[in-house]
This record gives sequence, structure tokens and C-alpha cells, in this order.
Amino acid sequence: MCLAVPLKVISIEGNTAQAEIEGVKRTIRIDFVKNVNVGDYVIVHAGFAIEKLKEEDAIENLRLIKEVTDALK
Amino acid sequence: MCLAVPLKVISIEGNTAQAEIEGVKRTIRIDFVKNVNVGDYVIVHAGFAIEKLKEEDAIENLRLIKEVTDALK
Amino acid sequence: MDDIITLSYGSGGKKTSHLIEDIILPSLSCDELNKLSDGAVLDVFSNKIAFSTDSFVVSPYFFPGGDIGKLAVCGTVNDLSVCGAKPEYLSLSLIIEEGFKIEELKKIIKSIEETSKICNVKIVTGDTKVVEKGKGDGIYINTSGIGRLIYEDLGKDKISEGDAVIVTGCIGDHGAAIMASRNNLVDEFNVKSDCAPVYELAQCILQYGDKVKIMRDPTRGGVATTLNEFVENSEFTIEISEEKIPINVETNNLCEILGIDPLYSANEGKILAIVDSSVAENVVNDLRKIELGKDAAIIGYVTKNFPSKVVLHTNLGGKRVLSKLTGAQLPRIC
Amino acid sequence: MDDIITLSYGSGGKKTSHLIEDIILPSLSCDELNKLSDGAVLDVFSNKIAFSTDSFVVSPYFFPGGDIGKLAVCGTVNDLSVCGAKPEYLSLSLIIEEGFKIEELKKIIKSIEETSKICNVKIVTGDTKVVEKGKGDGIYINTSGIGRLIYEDLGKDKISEGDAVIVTGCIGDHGAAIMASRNNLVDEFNVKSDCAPVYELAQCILQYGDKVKIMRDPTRGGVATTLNEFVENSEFTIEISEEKIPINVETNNLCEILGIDPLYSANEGKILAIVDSSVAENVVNDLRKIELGKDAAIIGYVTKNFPSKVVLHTNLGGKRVLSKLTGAQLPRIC
Amino acid sequence: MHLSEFKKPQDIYVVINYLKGIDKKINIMEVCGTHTMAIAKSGIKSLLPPNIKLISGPGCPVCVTPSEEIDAVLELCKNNKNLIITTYGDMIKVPGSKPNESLERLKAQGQDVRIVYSALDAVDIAKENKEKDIVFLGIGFETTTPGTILALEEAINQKINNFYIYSMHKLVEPALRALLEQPDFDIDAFLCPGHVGAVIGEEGFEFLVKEYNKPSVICGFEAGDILIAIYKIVNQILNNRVELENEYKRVVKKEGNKIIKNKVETYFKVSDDLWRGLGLIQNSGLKLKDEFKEYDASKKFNITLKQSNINSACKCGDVIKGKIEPTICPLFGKVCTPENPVGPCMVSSEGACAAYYKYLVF
Amino acid sequence: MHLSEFKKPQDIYVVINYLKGIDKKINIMEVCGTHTMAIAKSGIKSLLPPNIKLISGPGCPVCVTPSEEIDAVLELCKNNKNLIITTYGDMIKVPGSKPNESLERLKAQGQDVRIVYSALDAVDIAKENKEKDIVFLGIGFETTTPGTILALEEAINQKINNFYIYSMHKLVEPALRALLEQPDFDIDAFLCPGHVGAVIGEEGFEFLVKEYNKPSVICGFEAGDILIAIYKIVNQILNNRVELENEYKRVVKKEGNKIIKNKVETYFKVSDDLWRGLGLIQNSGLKLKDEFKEYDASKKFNITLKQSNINSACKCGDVIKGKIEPTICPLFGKVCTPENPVGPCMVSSEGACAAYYKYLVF
Ligand code: SF4
Ligand code: SF4
Ligand SMILES: [Mg+2]
Ligand SMILES: [Mg+2]
Ligand SMILES: [Mg+2]
Ligand SMILES: [Mg+2]
Ligand SMILES: [Mg+2]
Ligand SMILES: [Mg+2]
Ligand SMILES: [Mg+2]
Ligand SMILES: [Mg+2]
Ligand SMILES: [Mg+2]
Ligand SMILES: [Mg+2]
Repeated sequence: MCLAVPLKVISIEGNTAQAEIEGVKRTIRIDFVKNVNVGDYVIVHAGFAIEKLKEEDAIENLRLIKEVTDALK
Repeated sequence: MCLAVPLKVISIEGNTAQAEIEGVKRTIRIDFVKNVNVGDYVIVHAGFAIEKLKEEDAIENLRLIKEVTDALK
Repeated sequence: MDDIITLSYGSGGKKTSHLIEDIILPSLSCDELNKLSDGAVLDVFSNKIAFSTDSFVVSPYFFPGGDIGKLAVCGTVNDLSVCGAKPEYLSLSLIIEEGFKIEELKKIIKSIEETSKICNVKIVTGDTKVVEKGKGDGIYINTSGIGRLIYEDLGKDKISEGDAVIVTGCIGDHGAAIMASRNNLVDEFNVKSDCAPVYELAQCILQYGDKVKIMRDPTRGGVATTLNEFVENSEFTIEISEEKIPINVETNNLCEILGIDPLYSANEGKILAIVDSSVAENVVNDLRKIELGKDAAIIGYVTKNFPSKVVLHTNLGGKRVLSKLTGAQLPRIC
Repeated sequence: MDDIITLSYGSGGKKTSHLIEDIILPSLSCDELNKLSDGAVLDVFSNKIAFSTDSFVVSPYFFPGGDIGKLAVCGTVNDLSVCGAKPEYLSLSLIIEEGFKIEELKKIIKSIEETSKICNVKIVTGDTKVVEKGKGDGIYINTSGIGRLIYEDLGKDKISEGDAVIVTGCIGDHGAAIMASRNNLVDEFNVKSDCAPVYELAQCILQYGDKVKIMRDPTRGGVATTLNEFVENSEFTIEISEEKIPINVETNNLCEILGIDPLYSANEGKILAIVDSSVAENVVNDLRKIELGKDAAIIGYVTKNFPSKVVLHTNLGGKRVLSKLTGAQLPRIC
Repeated sequence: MHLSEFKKPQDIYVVINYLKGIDKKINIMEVCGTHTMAIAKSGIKSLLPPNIKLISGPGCPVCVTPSEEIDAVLELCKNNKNLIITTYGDMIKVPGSKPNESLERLKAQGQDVRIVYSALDAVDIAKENKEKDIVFLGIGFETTTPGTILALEEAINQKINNFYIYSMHKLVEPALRALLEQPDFDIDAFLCPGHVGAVIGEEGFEFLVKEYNKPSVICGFEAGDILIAIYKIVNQILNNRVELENEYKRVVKKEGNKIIKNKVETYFKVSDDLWRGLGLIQNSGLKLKDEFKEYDASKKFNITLKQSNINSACKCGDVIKGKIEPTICPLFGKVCTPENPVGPCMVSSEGACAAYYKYLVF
Repeated sequence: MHLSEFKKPQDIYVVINYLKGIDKKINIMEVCGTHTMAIAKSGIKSLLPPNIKLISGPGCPVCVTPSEEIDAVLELCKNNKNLIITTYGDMIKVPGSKPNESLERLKAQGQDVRIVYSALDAVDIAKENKEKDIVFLGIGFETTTPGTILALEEAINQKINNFYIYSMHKLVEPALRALLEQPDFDIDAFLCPGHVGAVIGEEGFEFLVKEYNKPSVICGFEAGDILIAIYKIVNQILNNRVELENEYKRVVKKEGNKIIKNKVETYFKVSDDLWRGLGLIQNSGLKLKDEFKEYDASKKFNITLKQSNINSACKCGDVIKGKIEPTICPLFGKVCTPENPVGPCMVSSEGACAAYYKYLVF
């Protein structure tokens, strides 16, 4: 029920947006996230975005993971 | 739609009666016919009796038919 | 042609024929299907088998004299029997509506078990689907069946002038019993559905070998419709006599009350057969020795008086056409 | 046991098994039916034929990659194919809801025509019923089929330790395509149903004769459920590797969005086969030469580590049980 | 009671043989659809010489319902989604003025249309579906009106407030008068429907004799009844008698059924009414009195009739008037069949065209 | 964006191998059902040494819904025939206090129950079924409440007057506090749900560290996220650190989502609420504010909870509290299976018992 799926916004109309992941497009609501732009990634639950997912944050997140694996190697 | 079927009354409750013909029993309304008694025959349409059918009348009817056939023989 | 399906398309009468002939056959035409007989006769490893299918959607699914399970077994067994085959294997496919009582399902399965034992057929493969509430009506059952062909020369093309038309018993009981069990139309009706396997009757008739021209079980559409199927598009007429047609007086009474013609009322345990007139009496005598065939009768003959028509000689000596069922006399009887 | 049927009983998973094993088999038990395989292998005139049935209730009846007509033909052709038979004859039984558009019916019949031509099967017998509005859902179709058995020694009893498990292509597309076409869940989904006849794939596998242990088409309940059927009540385990399972990335994405496990998503053009490991690579190589088999892969092996269970080795190297489908993941997919 | 004897009275062959010998041209109108069907099914036409013609009259309730009424009912359904239409069976197939429109089709598309065998069933449906509006289509003549009255009384007594009657009930006498007034009306005698007679009595048919000088026989519905009645008509004509005879003595009395007659007056008012083929006939219809307007669908749903153009090739009007046999209609059996009826005479199981199509075309 | 890298980060094996080498007994509670399922499906449990235990917490919305609420909803259906119940999928299978009662069964018997994937779908259903009352069952935590808010706003803006919300929404924090206050609570650290974190922010989990001294890591839902988070927990414990770490940096920010937080305050009031297994927890539930009572199903239909006796053998309460593994329950896998669930932990696709039954019992 509470799936957290990252989707890419491809069009916006008011509080409604279309978002996609390879092969799948769906309509979502973006009422709860400020300044969503086409091209942004958002984390989507039961039909609405709860947060943006910024490229730099994902890279930072991966870097932090790499820190762990590097430390253990 | 307008079938005229003779049925024999086998029980009465108020304006409702059960009537039968060999092998078949059905509920009918007898609102429109006076003095219906158990054992009487009635002519039934779409669920209600429109007239009684008296034994003596049926015999008389058959006699009238016989008159015709006799006359022609 | 209509643009939507209405109930009449399922009546087994003219509209059903249109549906099949105008929409299905043009696409799926092949020798076996084009015959539109009760089942197909097939060559498998150069042996002949009969193959038949029917879906049963009868409402109510429990009725006087049987239930949808018994009907589903008898229906396909009967189709195979009238093809001249010995029914051997059945498939069983259930479409159950959500909310159906397991208790009722058990009863139906029990009834399938009993009937298939009586018919000496095995249910060898199956399928089960469940549809949402409101997308079905309790239970629908498909059975398909395979039989070994015992006598293979049956067909409309064997019919010839002078042949006799035999019915193996009283007509119209199944349709009448279903009708009576619907809608509180009547409080009581003493006749049960005739739902029964006709294999023994078929075997009895088939003893007469090539004197037997064609057999069919007059289900949806009744005797009148099946007789029409025998002669349509042919040079022949079937002429039957009202007074020869065996019918239960109770069934007749019910039909009269409800304004139904028993000749269009469905049967589920009868055979209509066309046989050479030389053996007709013997066939009937043999049939009468079997309990299910005790009311068997010759009801008419094949002539050429009114090509492609079925004609009824009435009790009064008048005659009229007996056409295929038109409209939906009563939906969902099988 | 419940006292009423709910949708889960039609899922193809555990409840469907209960329904069949607790209610149907006790009454209708016979060697052929008890095997609960895709079809029955029968002796007719001492030749072996395969016989199978399925009713199709898919919603929507037109879906990306096919329609109920194509599905109905492929479904039974595929069941016969995985039995080791050459599909030859089909029956076709329609249950149509009043109000159904003749135009749509024509399309479906057209699709049946085309598919049966591709499959080289003949539709030889049929039936048509019409039910009232609200007693169906457009159209339900039963097909039953007969095939000549070409290779007869398939069965669960042939499975042995070390055997390889092969799937002939990417999994879950049919279930995903149906899901995507329902309820406006998604606006666009690029994958079509894999609905297709698998006869050629089956023949390709069957070249390997007695090295082939069993085949099945993983429809309702998906790959996970079919694998369970292979080993339930046996001493064997099937262990498969998540990373070996071919799956379209789009299908995987859809499943992720909708919270569905693609291992339980239905396939309508795939075979799961268990073969001797000595030929497994060759089988896969042969399969890949066929367009429909281009993504064929060995996904696992038969062991005895966890008797009667299917175990999935995850991408991370962990493992977990892969049980039969429980509940109704998505009703009316076939 | 030996009621089956009427089906085939003893020695009825002498009557048949007698009639076969008649060579005078006699046109007899059987007023009522029930007679039309009984005649067709018993094969009586095949037993009569060609000069004795039985011609169907305007007595099939479905056949005389004008397309304007059907259109109005179809329109009603389309505008009121919360409706259950209840009606006797044949009505659902009658096409309106537009092709491909009928209650049957609306039903197939999801409209709740239910066939009832008695008007009281419609009241039961109303009781079981409180959240819906139930409209009963009251059609037919003196024999079906009492059923509608029963339903109305039941609704009143049980205070059912979601039951409405759309009365299209009609009277036989004004229709027959309208026919008889037509200049080219070519009927010599009338076979009067016994069940209507049971309601209106022998006296209800006297105008045929007294005002129009037509030999008339009130007749039951068994084959024997009909043959005897035909004999009686022939006999009157050959002997230049003009009388109202009552062949159906076992049921029909002089004054008919007073209870029904009184109740009809209680609930209905006579009004001008539109008939298929016959047009507007004065005082020929029964509408609910204003006091019962809360049960009157035409008031509740504001039903009004709109002029409509029916397929001009359909000769139903002429068939109903007895001017032509159905087979004369160019559409008969080709465009117009019971499966795809053009006019109501082909729809109704009591319609003359249907009777010909199903039973009489060899 | 290379989001799939989180599923199986490069060199993740070094983490797995490291964890395998740990021999300290560490009990980690994964608060949320989404984590429970991700852990089960990725096989992570099989990769950990037996001394590192992952224990499911009270974070499955279906599992924590008390039987009293289910009973009330079932009762509501029985008393209101004109109702469409709309709900997320798993809810329909949850049994109430009486055996053989669930929304699924009522649906099978004809009650209109519709599964929705978004609360907004329920509003659409209300628009399409004006003559019916639509009740949306609002269940779940901080991540599903916004969906209910969207639906409510839509209903208000579009003046939809047949749409009602039955709010059973709950808050994670009070439940965790209630658990932590239990004397026998034996959890060393928390795996905090990243999606809840997206709403309440890192700060929303700080109480675990500051007030209860439990190492806690906010974590995403890919297998890689979870392994890294477990590593971080282990690392804290081995190093005697107690910190709130955020493994899910790509999504979870310090203050969370202010828009959602504000809207929750606008529409909901915090109230005491009943939890399955945990009983009444103060300030743990969200009910609609009085200003929105016309959309509040509990007001419109006067829903009240009745004391109920659930099958005493069901250990759901203990499972939710993390006291026992599901397999300890005597009903597990015998009487209680996903096909015939006794308790909600076996119903929910995110329930701990279901996860064990389906994925973890070899
Ligand atoms: S045959 Fe058809 S079109 Fe012609 S008069 Fe009769 S009903 Fe009308
Ligand atoms: S196994 Fe079933 S009965 Fe036992 S705790 Fe879990 S849900 Fe409750
Ligand atoms: Mg047949
Ligand atoms: Mg058949
Ligand atoms: Mg049949
Ligand atoms: Mg199947
Ligand atoms: Mg299969
Ligand atoms: Mg099958
Ligand atoms: Mg199959
Ligand atoms: Mg058939
Ligand atoms: Mg009449
Ligand atoms: Mg959660």
C-alpha cells in the first residue's frame, strides 16, 4: 500500500502531472511538493508525490553508500 | 396476453384464491367475481378471475353445439 | 442485423441461427462446423470420434428434476449420443459468481458425479473461473465431450421421402418445469424436467443401422425448431400430426396457462429421429421397452409437399406451418 | 473452508487448489483428472489423444496484444501443446451478455479465425448462450481442444534431482498488460500481453525426447505458482535465481508501481519446462532461434534441499520461499 | 367439467364439411388477437373454403399502440435513470418511430425493464425497490384494464408511493365504430371476443347488430367454439338474419361483469386516444382520473406525445382495419419478420402479421 | 538517474560479509510494513547471522486496525444498503470479531465494495454514483493521510455531497512511544521508514535517540538501502554510539514536508485511538475536525465502536509489539493462513505473519 516509487515528471497541469518510468506513464498529483518542474524526479505514493528526488541528492546518497563499502573493503 | 383459461378454485382467502387445473396450481385474485366458492370454475386472465364458469352453463353450451352438429348430420 | 445482442439471440431459434450463420460461420467455416450438428465427427489417428460442447446457464440452477450439474453432463452426453457415438470423456469448466454458496457447489458437483456414473463417462479435465458479483448468475458450466463413433452415417443428407419421424417420449417437460420454477408464475406444477441421458435410447435406435437417417435432441427451441433444422434448405417437408405427439396433460395445461406452445418448449431427455418407414414401428416398439422411451411415438413423415417447411396437422384436421422458434420464448433454460 | 466463493477462489493460486482438491476431486476423482495437468491424456481406440478445456473471462476483453478470442484459442492450444500433443480440433462456446455489440463480437470472431489459422487448428463444434444484462460481463468464451499425443511420457513423476528449469521468455507480460488496461491505473504501458501459441516452442523442447520431464504454461498464478505445482507433495525443491529470470524492464517497472510481484503475474505465451540438465543449454539455444523463444533461459535447478518448496535466490544472494499465489492478485486476467 | 370437449366437439366434422361446401363470399372479422392466434394455431383457415375469409381486426393491444406512445416511453427511460419499466412481454419489442429503438434494446443496454405476467407483479416490484420509480405500462382492452385496477388499488391500500401507471388502455367499441364508419369497410360479420364479452356483456356488442346491421357472434377461444361461431355467422348470412348470438354462453352473460364496469368508472375517465393505423378516435381510451394523479405516470413524468413518422411502407394500419392480408404488405417476410419487426402486427404474439408469418405461409 | 543502483549497490557483498561476521545479539525493529516486505522479498534475513534479528513493528496500517473498527464498518454496511465502501485492497480481507465476516464476504454477497489505488478514485466514484453514499476508509500513517486530504479537498472544491471519510488514520510516533514504554520491550535499534520520514522529517524520529536512547536509521526501501542501514545500526551499537542517521538522504530532509504537515493540521485533530494489539494510545489517531463533519462518515452514519472479543489465540498484538516472531503463534500456518487469516498480520500484504508465511518458512 505504501510504495515509494521514484518517477520522472514529463508534463504538468496545475496540481496534476504526468510522470513516467521506463515503459510506464501515470497521472499523479503534485499538491504537496513545491516547485516541481518537468524533468524532476518525485517519490510517489498512492497517486501523489511526497517529495522531490534531486539528482545531486541521489549521487550524494550513492557516495555515502560507497563510503561504507570502501571502508569495509 | 389475453388468455382465457378455466381453472377450479381450491381455496380462498379474502380476495385471493388458489386455483388449479390438472397438474398446475396458481394464485389468482377474485376481486371481480361475486360469491366464488371452493369448487367453482373461473375464467382467469393475467392473474384475476373475470367470470365464473358454471357446470350447468358449460353443459348448456355443449348442448347448443350438439344442436348444431345434429342439425347438420 | 441488429447492432447489439439481445436475449433472442440465445433462444435457440431463428436469431441464434442468424448469429451462427452470419457472424460465426463466415469466419470459422470448416466441413465439420458447417454441419451445425450436435457434435463434430472427427478423424483422429484415422479413427472416428465425436466431439461436442455446450455451456449451461440455466436459471434457476436447481430445478424440479435436476440441476445445472446433471444438465451439463446429460447435455453433452446426449449430443454425443445423437451423433451416433458412445460418450466416454467429458471436460468440466465452471464459471462461478462470487458469493456462490459452497454448499450449493457441492450439491452440483455431487450431481455431476452421479450423472456421469450413470452415463458411464469420465470427467478427465477441467477449469474453474470466478467472476465478480453481478458478472454472472451463480454458476455457469461448460462441458465438452468426446465419444467413440459407433455408427457414422447419420446426416441430413440421408433423409428421404416417406421416412418416419419418431420422438422418444412426452415433449416440452424441461422448458415447462423451468418456466414453472421461475417468478412465482404458478404455485405448483407436477411435472419435472425430463433431464436424462439418452444414450440407451440412441443405441436402441441405432440398432437399425442405415435405416436410421438422423437423430437430434430437441433442446432449446423445442421439437418444432429441431424439425425445422432437419429440413431447412432441403426439398423435404416434415408433416406431423398434433394428435400423435406425446405430451403430458399437466405440461399441456401449464403451457396453456402461460400462453406457451409445447412444441417450442425445451426437452433434455428426448431424441427426435428420422428413420426409414419400414422400421419405424419396430423402432418405436423397441423404444417403448425402455423406461425413458415408454411414450415413444411416430409423430409424422417426410414428404415433399412444402419444401423446407414443417407442417402440423391439427387435431381438427387443419394444417399450419410450424416455423422455427422466433424471439426468446424463455431465456436461460439450459 | 469458507461457506461462500470469493474472488480468491478464481486466482489460480491456493484457494483455487482448495476448491479443486476439496470439492471437485473427491467426487469426480479418476486417474486422468487427478493429475490436474493442463489437459488429460486419453486412450481412444487405443490411440492417445490430449483433451483440455478452459473458460476465458478476461476483463477487458480487448487488451493490448490481443483479445478474449485470441486468448481462448491460444489458451487451449497451449495447454495441449505442453501436454506433448499436436493441437488439432477446438470447440468454441460463447456466453454473451445481452447488449453486447455485434461489431465487437465480429472482431472477436475474426481474431479467433486468425489465431486458429496460425495454430493450424480447426474449430469443429460450438455453442452460443445469451444471458441477461447484468448476468455476465460482455462475453465469456470456453474452448476445449483435442490434440494427437506426440510425446507421452511427460509428468511430475519424471522430475529428478539436478534437472534444469527453463522458461521460454520474459515473464509476467500478460498479467501486467491486463492490469495496466484496467481502472486507469496508469496512462500508458508499453508492454503488450504475450498471448501467443506455444506449440512451436513445445515442439522445439520435445525434440529432446525423454530428457524432457514436464512442461506447463504459467498462466494464472504466474511462474511462482506453476513451479510450486511441479514440486508440491514431492521430495524435490525447485531453486531459481532472480537474476536469471528474463523480464522486461517495463513490466518490472509496472509491477513495482502497482506493488505486484512479476513472478505471480500471468503469462499466456510462455512455457516452463523441466529438462535433464545435460540438454538444458541445448534446449535454450534451440529455443532462442525461434522468435517467441529469443529470451529463453535456464532459471534454476531441481534439488532436494527444501522438499516440496520453491526457493528463490535473490539478486543479493539471499534466499526466500516462493509460495503459490495466495489471495486474488488480480481477478479475471484470463 | 368436460372443458376439453370444446377443443374438438363431437361430430365437429359435420360443421367443417358443411362450411367447406359454402361458396358465398363472406368476410368475417375476428376482432381480437386471441382469436387470431387460436384460428392460426388450430389450422381453421385451412379448413375453410377460400371464399370464407377470416380477417384480423383491431383487437391486439400491442398492435394498436401507436409509435408515438412507444417513443414517449423510450424517451421517459432515457430521461429517468432511476426507473423500472414493467410491462407485458410483447411490448418490449415494439419499435418506436426510429429504427433500432425499443424497450428490448434499452434493456439490453442496461435499462431496467421487467416483463410481468400480472399488473400486481409490478406492485411487488415497487415494494421491493423502494429507491426506484416503477412505471407499469397499462395496455390492452376491457380484459386487461381490471388487472391495472387491481394494481392501482393495491398501491393505494398499501400506500406505495413509487408506483406509477402509464395508461394506454383502450376500448373495443369506439374502435369498431371507427372501422365501421370507414367508406371502404368490407366486413360482413363479426366474431366477437368472448373475454371482452365477459366484461361488457352481450349488450356491449349489440350496437354491431342494431346500428350497423352486422351479424355478430360472441365466441370462446377453443377451436370448437370458433367453428361453431363461424357456422352461426354463415347461417345468419345465408338466411338473411342479422342477430347477436352468444356462442360462449358458459362465460358471457347479458350484462357482463358489473363489478369491473363500476371499477373502471371509478378510476378511469374516457378520453380521445391515438390508435396505430386508426389515428385519433374519440372516447376510445381510458386515462386515470385526476384524483389518482399521484399514480399517473403521465402526470408524474410529464409524458407528452410527439408527432412521429413511422416507416411509411408498413401497412399495419390497413392490416388492423382488415383492409389487407399481411402478405400483401411489401415488407412482409422480407424486411419485416418477428426477429426484426417493422410494425407492431409483426411483434405481438397476437398480431396478424406474426400469425401469418409463423403459421400460415406454407 | 541511476536509481536501480540502490537495489544492489556496487560491492554490497562486503557489507553482507561484514554483517555475517557479527556475533553480537542485536534486535532491530523495522517499524514499517513496507520494510517488512522489502526485507522478506530480498532475502535479507537469510543473509544475516541469527543473532541479528529484524523484528516487524506496528507500521502496517491494516495490521493495527482494531477489530472494533472492522466490526463498525461491517455494521455500517449492513445498516445502509445504499452505500459504496471504497478502500485500499488489503482491508477487505480483514476479519472482524466474528468469524466469517469481512468486507470481502459482504462484497461477495452483493455489498458494493470497491478497491481503490488512490483516495481520489473514491471521489470519482462518488461523482459517478450520485444516488449512493460513498464511504472512503482512511487507513494508514503519515504517508497515506495526504491522499485522504487530497480527496477531502476535491470533495469540498467540487461540492460533492455524497462522499464521506471514515478516518482511522494513525501516527507512528505515539505507537513507538507506547511500545518503548512497555517494560519488556526488547529492541536495540530502529530501522525508520523513509517515506514516513519524507513527511515528518529527520526531526520526527529524533525522540527515539534523544528520549529513548535507541540507535535509529532512516532508511529507503531498496535492498541496498536496507543493508546499509543495518550496517549503520550495527556500527553504532558496536561503537556505543546512539544517533539518528539518515540513509535515505535522497528523499528525507531535516524538517520533512511542511505542506503536508500543515494540511494535516488544517483538516485533522489528534485524538486518542485504538490499535490492534496495543489498545488505546493517547493522541495516536487523526480524526476529521468538526468543521468538516459533513464529510465525516462517523458523524453522518453515527459510527460507534463496540467492545469486541477477538480470537484469543491470535498473537497479532505480540507480533506488532515485536515480542514474538509470527511462527511462535500456535495458529500460524495451521488455522491462520493468508487464505483464511485469523488476524490482520496475516491479511495484509505488508503484515509480518504474511511475510513469514509466504517468504520465510522453508
Ligand atoms: S408485415 Fe410488418 S411492415 Fe408489413 S404490415 Fe405487418 S407489421 Fe407492418
Ligand atoms: S499467525 Fe495469524 S493468528 Fe497468529 S498472530 Fe499472526 S495473524 Fe494472528
Ligand atoms: Mg443437441
Ligand atoms: Mg453441443
Ligand atoms: Mg446440446
Ligand atoms: Mg484452466
Ligand atoms: Mg495450462
Ligand atoms: Mg485447460
Ligand atoms: Mg490453460
Ligand atoms: Mg449447444
Ligand atoms: Mg385480445
Ligand atoms: Mg508502511
